[in-house]
Amino acid sequence: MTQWSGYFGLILQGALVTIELTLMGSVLALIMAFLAGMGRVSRFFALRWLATAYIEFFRGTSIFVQLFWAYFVLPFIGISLTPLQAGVLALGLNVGAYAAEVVRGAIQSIGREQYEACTALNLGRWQGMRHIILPQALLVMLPTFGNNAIELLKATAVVSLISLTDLTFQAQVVRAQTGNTLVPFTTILIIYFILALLISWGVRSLERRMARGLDGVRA
Amino acid sequence: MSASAPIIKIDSISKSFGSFKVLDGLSMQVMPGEKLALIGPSGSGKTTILRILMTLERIDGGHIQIDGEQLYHMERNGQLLPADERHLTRMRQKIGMVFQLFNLFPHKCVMDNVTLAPMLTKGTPRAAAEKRAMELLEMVGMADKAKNMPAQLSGGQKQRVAIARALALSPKIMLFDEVTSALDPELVEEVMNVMRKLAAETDMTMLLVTHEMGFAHDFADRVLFFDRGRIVEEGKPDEIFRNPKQERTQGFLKKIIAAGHRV
Amino acid sequence: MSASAPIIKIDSISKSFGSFKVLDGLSMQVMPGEKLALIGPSGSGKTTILRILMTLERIDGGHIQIDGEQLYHMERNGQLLPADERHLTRMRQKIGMVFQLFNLFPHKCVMDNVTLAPMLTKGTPRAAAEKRAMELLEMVGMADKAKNMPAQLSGGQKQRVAIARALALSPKIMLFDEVTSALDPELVEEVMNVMRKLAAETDMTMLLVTHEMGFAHDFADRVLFFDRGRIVEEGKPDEIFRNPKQERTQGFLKKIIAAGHRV
Amino acid sequence: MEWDWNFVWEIMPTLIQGVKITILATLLGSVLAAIVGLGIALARRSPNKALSRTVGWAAEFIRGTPLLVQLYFIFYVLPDIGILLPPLVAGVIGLGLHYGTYTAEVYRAGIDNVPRGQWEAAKACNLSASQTWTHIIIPQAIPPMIPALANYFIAMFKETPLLSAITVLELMNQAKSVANTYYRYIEPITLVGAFFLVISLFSVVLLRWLERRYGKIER
Amino acid sequence: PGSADDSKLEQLKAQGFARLAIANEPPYTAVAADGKVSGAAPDVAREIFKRLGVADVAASISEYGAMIPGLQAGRFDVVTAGLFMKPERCAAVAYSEPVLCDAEAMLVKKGNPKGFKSYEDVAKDTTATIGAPGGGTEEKLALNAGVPRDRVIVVPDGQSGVKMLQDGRIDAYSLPVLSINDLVKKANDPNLEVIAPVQGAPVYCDGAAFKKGDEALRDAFDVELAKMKKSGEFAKIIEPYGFSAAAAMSTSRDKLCAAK
Ligand SMILES: Nc1ncnc2c1ncn2[C@@H]1O[C@H](COP(=O)(O)OP(=O)(O)OP(=O)(O)O)[C@@H](O)[C@H]1O
Ligand SMILES: Nc1ncnc2c1ncn2[C@@H]1O[C@H](COP(=O)(O)OP(=O)(O)OP(=O)(O)O)[C@@H](O)[C@H]1O
Ligand SMILES: [Mg+2]
Ligand SMILES: [Mg+2]
Repeated sequence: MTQWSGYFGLILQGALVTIELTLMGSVLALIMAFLAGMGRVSRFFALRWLATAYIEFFRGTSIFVQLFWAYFVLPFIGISLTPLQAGVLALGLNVGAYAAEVVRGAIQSIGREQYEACTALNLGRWQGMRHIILPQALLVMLPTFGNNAIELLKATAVVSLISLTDLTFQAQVVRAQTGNTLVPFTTILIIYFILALLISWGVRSLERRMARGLDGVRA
Repeated sequence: MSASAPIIKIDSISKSFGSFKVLDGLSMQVMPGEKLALIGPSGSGKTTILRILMTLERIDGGHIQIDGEQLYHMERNGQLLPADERHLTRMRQKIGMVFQLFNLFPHKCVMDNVTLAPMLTKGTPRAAAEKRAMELLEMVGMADKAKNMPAQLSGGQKQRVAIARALALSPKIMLFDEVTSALDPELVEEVMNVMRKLAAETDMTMLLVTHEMGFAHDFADRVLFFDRGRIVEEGKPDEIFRNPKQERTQGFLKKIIAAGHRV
Repeated sequence: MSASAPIIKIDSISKSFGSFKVLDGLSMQVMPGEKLALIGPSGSGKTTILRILMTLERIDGGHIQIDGEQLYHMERNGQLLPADERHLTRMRQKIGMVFQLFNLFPHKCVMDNVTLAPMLTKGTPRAAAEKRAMELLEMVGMADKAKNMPAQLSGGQKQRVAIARALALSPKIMLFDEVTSALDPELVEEVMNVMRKLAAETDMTMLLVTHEMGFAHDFADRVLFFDRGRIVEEGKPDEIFRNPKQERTQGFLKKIIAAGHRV
Repeated sequence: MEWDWNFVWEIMPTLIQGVKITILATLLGSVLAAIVGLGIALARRSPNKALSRTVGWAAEFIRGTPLLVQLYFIFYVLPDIGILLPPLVAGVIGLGLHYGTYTAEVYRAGIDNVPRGQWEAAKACNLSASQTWTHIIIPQAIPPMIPALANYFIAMFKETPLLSAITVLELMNQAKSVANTYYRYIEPITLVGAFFLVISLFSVVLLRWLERRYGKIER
Repeated sequence: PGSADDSKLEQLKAQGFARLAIANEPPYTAVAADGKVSGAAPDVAREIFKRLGVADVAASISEYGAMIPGLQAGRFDVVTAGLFMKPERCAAVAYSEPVLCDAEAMLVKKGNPKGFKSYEDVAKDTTATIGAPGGGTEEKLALNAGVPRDRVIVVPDGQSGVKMLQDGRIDAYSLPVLSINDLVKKANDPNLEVIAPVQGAPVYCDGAAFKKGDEALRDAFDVELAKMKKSGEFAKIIEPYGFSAAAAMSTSRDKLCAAK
């Protein structure tokens, strides 16, 4: 009686929304991570303060609250976002705050001697950052970035709050329409796990490619 | 040589780390082309002097002149102001440094390590930078490893690349901080040979910190013996190593010899 | 001495790391009370031998007898079986080791570093263990630092504590792996002095790996020169250092001397 | 929509009820996560390949899928096989299992970070395996882990709103309930954010202190 | 009603569709396997908007908690989700005249082992627990009948409620009659029994909820709604879903919003 194939179609549509959110959220998170992470090690007090405020605020308040604000409160100050935009904004800013600390940690993990070599070769601050520090720090960040991306994937499950028909939301719909709990939830668990595996596999192969001939960069 | 002006003129500088005073009113001068060895017990401030000259540390007081210009100060309308980043950048062109642990850039091949700074800081075109790099790598005997990554080199080879890298900016003054002490004993010799050659062939001014007394003896025109941030004794290598006048110098050399080092 | 049986008997052992063969059919013997120095180029397998004797690495083939008993094998009904953990624990009582980087337990004070093993492995009561520890710390000149934490000690002091810690188990055989090479040159001497005293005063069997030829000369009854996992030459210190017969030994010593070490 | 202070004071007692449940769930979840993590870390080190592989994959699966969906499973699907858990217990188990897979990584890193020289020195001192663990390795491994562990417990705190899906009346659920009754959302949800932010900022201070106190072992 | 308000309808006509918020709760709303939205509330809305000259409706399923904020933030033009009219809600949104009416029901185990007839019965049995949607009418009714807070379980959705009842986690689950009937049909479980209507509980009606300020649009909606009620088309749409048109026509917004 139950038209499972149709409902699986619904779940797959949800998977597309989840993937879309994860990809776009990751891009935003990456941008924020570099901006705020480098802000944290800036020479300028104002930048450091701004970056710290951003990071502590977004790590401090729950993603639920941030999502709610992005969708329901921003319109009152004249910024009306589509659900997808609001979802990407909240997820990206939230995960970006965590990833910013990764960027800062990686930059600081590059030994003082590399900074000194830059000075001794008379490279400017930005030249040294761009050519020497960041390329090495990137390799240190990558594995944790992979974990952050998986966190983001899992966090997309909360966007059902703002009527985005992601994987979890579609599973809820199917559950309400069919009265079956086990099938939709098992299905989406597997889909989430496959997506997570894809992310960690992708990050790992990226890491291998970047690390080629670079033994000794990472301790 | 005595006719020309000193290329480095250090005038009663002081430097503390926290409450610990490493240098206290130190003065010294170095003539153009001089090869100077700085020796002395651990913690006496030898490294600190080199790092100050390379602007890796700031001084708390005093003045330093390089090649007739203030290092940490700028003259504006007859007044001495603290140097800004632009002034330091200009002054650093005159100085190169080689570190104890090489500090090569691990993500760049040997060639890129050597060409990076000339291309970025002087705008040297790639072709010219690579030509010059090849000459320098030739000189330190590393031309055949130009495409290797640092991780594929032995310590001695890394240090020779580091020397070539510092030379690529053609500084007037080269600073060497214990460039052989992180190497396996068998690899020490190859680096020393490169440096002896360098000392003989160029008229660059060189400051060398080392614990290898034999090497200091061969390399230097003049030896400074440091203790607790002060120059206790200075003179020609033969004088210092054969006939040290100060008790502190004698004690130090005796211990070093007892520990198995040749003078 | 030739009358007694060897305390260490190594019989054609081999050892590989991955596809790289470090030791290939090495055999050697050490008499009770002998002081042996192992020298040779970097990577020749000196450390590996000490680590195998301390059971930090397993061997791939061959046999080792310590004090008349198999180290890596047990005899059961006339058959040789691979040793189990209990057998190894018993055999390790005969052997102590001092490491290049001290490896003190950073969360325990000097006294506890020395008393821990006797109390845990032999059940020595605390009072007795501390009394013995004080004697040992006295001997290495560290009695006044008994309550210090390792982080508060200099390298030379740490190494002297490490020596006391190894002695506290009263092993018959002591292994020393480059115990001075991580120390500042001025601190080397204090550790060497302790070891010279130790060598002179006890009849413990000692194996020493070092790059300090002068020290090896003073310390050892017999010197083994290693290259690529094999003994190239052995003899009394004077023979090896003044009149090496093998070309490889000559070349090695020449390089070491050129690098500034006294022999 | 205007901010209404009277409304804020009216709903405050209800929200504080929720905060109590949230904190209780976090504390119990933390204890469980600490134990589960240790179990996973030890199992993964086990020489028994079957055990270490199975536990490894199970941990990967739990870490790669959203806590929300896992909670649904524990609460709504497990009763079908006769396991009927009260909501709070199910929530604590979900939190503990999920975060246990994270703390396992912390334990692993903490143990791996004890230098090899310490294992070797222990052997040279002829200590047995259990003596080595209790006297040498654990005392050195635990202190540097404390900040990282605390970090996850704070993250767990911010994920407790998910428990509303399984009828636990925690902070977020209370807030939603209040909001649905009065149709005023900005105040309750913003207050939830403020609660989270206050507790997070407080825990950042605590973390810094833990880091200073335990972060490093002097060698 | 000023000209600014009229422009709202013009704007909807121009864009060709109105945005509806609906709930994931049959039979008020339903989503077919192909994703198509139907159900009593959206069907009525679709028809009225067509008559107003707005060609189509775009419905999105929303959490109850997100509907009113979404309306106020301009995310939706109207909520048609079975939100019953109550005085405090009338203050927050602009309701149309009543559309769908329903009494309250309780779902219990077969044979009604605890003998519930009203919310007061639940209050009297000190071991009984009752499930209801958070902030919903049923929760309020149970609390008002004297069931203590810790025995009113906030259940996130209908399916969860049925499951919890089956698993013995709650003794009764309360929702509007038609929602319960739909759940029971899907659950297909002979061990469940519906008690409807709950004694002493009033009949509630929902209306289409508009943003405060959109009263002009609401009034236009009401005009068409009244016409359809009269012509019988209204009954034709909602009765197949089980709703009673007579109930909706026997009361009015003013009555419901004033009720105590
Ligand atoms: N960044 C720093 N912070 C605190 N103290 C420092 C720092 N750098 C150096 N010192 C201290 O300053 C003193 C001089 O150090 P310096 O490195 O110049 O000695 P050195 O003569 O080069 O010794 P060595 O032969 O061991 O290299 C030492 O006591 C050292 O501990
Ligand atoms: N764990 C290991 N894995 C792989 N290779 C190893 C390992 N330990 C040692 N080796 C290799 O075995 C060889 C012998 O090492 P060993 O440490 O015994 O040399 P050594 O004579 O002590 O040298 P050195 O004077 O540098 O200490 C070296 O080539 C080394 O790279
Ligand atoms: Mg130094
Ligand atoms: Mg070795």
